[in-house]
Amino acid sequence: MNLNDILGSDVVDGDGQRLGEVSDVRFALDAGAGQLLSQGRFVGIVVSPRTASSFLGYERQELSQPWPLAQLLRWWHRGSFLVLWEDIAVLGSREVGLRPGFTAYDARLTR
Amino acid sequence: MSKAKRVQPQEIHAAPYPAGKVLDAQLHLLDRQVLDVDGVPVTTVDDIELSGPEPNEKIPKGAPAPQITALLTGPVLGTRIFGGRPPSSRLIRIPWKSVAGVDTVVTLGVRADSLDASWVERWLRTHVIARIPGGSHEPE
Amino acid sequence: MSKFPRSRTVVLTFLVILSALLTGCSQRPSAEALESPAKEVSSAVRAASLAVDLRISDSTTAAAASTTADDMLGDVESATDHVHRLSAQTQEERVLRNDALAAFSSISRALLHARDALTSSSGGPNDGQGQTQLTTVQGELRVATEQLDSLMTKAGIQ
Amino acid sequence: MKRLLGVALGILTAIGGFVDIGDLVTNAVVGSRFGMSLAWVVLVGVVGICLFANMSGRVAAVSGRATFEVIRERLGPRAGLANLGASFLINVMTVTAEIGGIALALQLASGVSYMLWVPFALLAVWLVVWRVKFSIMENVTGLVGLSLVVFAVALFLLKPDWGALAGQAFALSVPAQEGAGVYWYYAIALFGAAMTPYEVFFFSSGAVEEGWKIKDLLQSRINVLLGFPLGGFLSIAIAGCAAVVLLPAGISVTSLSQVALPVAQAGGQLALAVLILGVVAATFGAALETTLSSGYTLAQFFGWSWGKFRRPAQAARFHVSMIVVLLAGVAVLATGVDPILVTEYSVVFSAIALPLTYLPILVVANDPQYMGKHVNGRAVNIAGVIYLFIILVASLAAIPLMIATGAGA
Repeated sequence: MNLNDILGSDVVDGDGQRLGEVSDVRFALDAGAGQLLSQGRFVGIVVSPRTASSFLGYERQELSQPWPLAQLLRWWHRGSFLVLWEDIAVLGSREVGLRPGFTAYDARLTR
Repeated sequence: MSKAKRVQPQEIHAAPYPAGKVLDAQLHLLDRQVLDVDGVPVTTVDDIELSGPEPNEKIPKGAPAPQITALLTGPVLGTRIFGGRPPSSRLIRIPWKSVAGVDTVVTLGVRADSLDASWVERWLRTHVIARIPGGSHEPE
Repeated sequence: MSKFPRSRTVVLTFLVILSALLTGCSQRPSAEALESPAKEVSSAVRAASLAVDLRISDSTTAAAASTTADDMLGDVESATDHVHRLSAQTQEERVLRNDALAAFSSISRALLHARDALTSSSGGPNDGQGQTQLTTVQGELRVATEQLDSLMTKAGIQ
Repeated sequence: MKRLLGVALGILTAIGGFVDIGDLVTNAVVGSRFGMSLAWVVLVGVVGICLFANMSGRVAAVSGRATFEVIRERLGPRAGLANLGASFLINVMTVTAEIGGIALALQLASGVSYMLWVPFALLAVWLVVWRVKFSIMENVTGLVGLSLVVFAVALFLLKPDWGALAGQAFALSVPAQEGAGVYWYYAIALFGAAMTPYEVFFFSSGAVEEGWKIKDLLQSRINVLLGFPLGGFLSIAIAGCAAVVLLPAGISVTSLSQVALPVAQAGGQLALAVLILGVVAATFGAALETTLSSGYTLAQFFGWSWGKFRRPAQAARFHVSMIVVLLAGVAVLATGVDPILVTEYSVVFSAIALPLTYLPILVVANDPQYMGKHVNGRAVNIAGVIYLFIILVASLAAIPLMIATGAGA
């Protein structure tokens, strides 16, 4: 599976209701040592209700300048949330399905 | 496209924090420059290959999370821009085990010339540039 | 990120440009249609006159001055082509167009002479024959300029 | 001492690099038709290019990333490709115009038709790109290009009515004989010429070529803050010469040979010779900058190995693409198209390229992952956002104005 198959796909909940689009996929380098760098583990997907276009880096809290741009992009991506791997039922090129009763997490990056 | 159902802010929980470095694919990996062990540019990250379920396959509960197996480059860039899917045989892979670091660039632990991703560069070097006088000398 | 490229906007922009180009042609020789070519030719002949003046006072080289004359000749040619493409329908329009073409062609002739005189004026101000030649084309350019000026006044182009 | 020399060379380079065939002719056209009434646009443009060139230089020095890598990384492949397409077309068009410009200047010197000079100019440009070290290339063309100061000298020798010139410059109004649409079309063309994206591509890639580090930031800032304004000063002097001599004589500029008329009138054959030398150097320098920029943009978008600090064999795709660009430029010239007309149409593509170039620079210059503590200050960010807005407005207006005015005819 390639990442491009998932990015931009519609996200639907357990009842088939559309929640938004996959705007990013989050990984963590914590799955045990690889040869040079640790393995990249799939953490979850970032779902944006309006657009799958880039945040231009403003998903990170530390990036807040220039102020008007930061505000514009945060407003555009408002309501974005993270869904963990455990709550994903199917990853498709048209649709990503979530399990019933999934948990939505804060999508912002603190670091 | 139907209007999305809003997930209300009170339903959004604080995210669990993974132990290792966190990478968002679009933000930290895709479209980043790839440098080899000597700092020579190789290519850009055009797509990423994952282990794990085939597209549209039901994921059983408790299945292990997919992992990054390789960075992809080459014709896959065209499909990212214009849509479609390249045949698997035409993908150029840089295996994740050759990746040494991810910062503002992705650095590899191997030489560019040992990778499939640099074949066009090597072909043009031997067939075009090396045949023009002065092509393999330092500029003066 | 929509899954389709925004080719429609590109095509639309292209069509707008194309239609603008098409409507630019097939005009009729009114004063407005003649305004831009007439101004172009007027500017060209004045530039050539200045080059000849500078050459007579030895302020410029033969090469630079003849290049100017040559460039200006090109401008007059393109303006002439433009006027040729105008389609006259009334008698009045036909007269106006022919007058303009006549003025342009005498300017063309003067510019040709100027270019030749400038090219061969290698001797500078001490070259008596060259100087006489240059003074002659200077006069010729002036007459041609006046002819165009009076036509422009008559047609109401300032 | 060496440091001082570096600063001096950098300044000279920026002056020489700012004025190219497009600036030479556009400024003279504007001066001969609008007098000094568009001088304010040059000022606005110079402040803008200082702001963003300095920013892109800082990003390159701190993070080692040149501008087009940043564009691709932030905008993604689609918007990045749109920018690449537009910037690349501008580059090819400018390469074409500059090679034509070298040949036109040589025609002015020799009287031999410029078409015969084109192959010679092409070969010279390619040889420098292929073999000559970056710093030598930059300094020589910059130094010789400085002879364009002859425009300022000529303006003084012409003893103009300074009060009247200043009056035109500060009146901020459209001259009676020209339409408002044409006035604003030229305003955008001048602004676009001052802020043309190849300058930041070249500047930031040049910073990587010369291995700039954080300690070189001060020098880079001095280069930018002195060099570009001095280049702008030359632009205004060109317009001034045209406004003093050509505007009253009823001559509107269409060719390079007319640009030389006021200088010859003011300073005779000596000034003319210096002018031609300056034009050859400036267009040659610009031809090098745009050829390299087309290589830089392609290589940085696709992640190829690039740079003149490498042997051509170590940057094969980069060098092959520059050869292709040069050949394409000459093929365009061979059709007999007026090289000066080519620059005028590049304003359309600037409309696409300008916002897509300057937005990512502004974003990344604020990104601590790239910049550490060298992120933009508050004042720079305010100015950056204001300029981004001006650029956006100019971009949106460019194409409609071009169609409405028939490209300023």
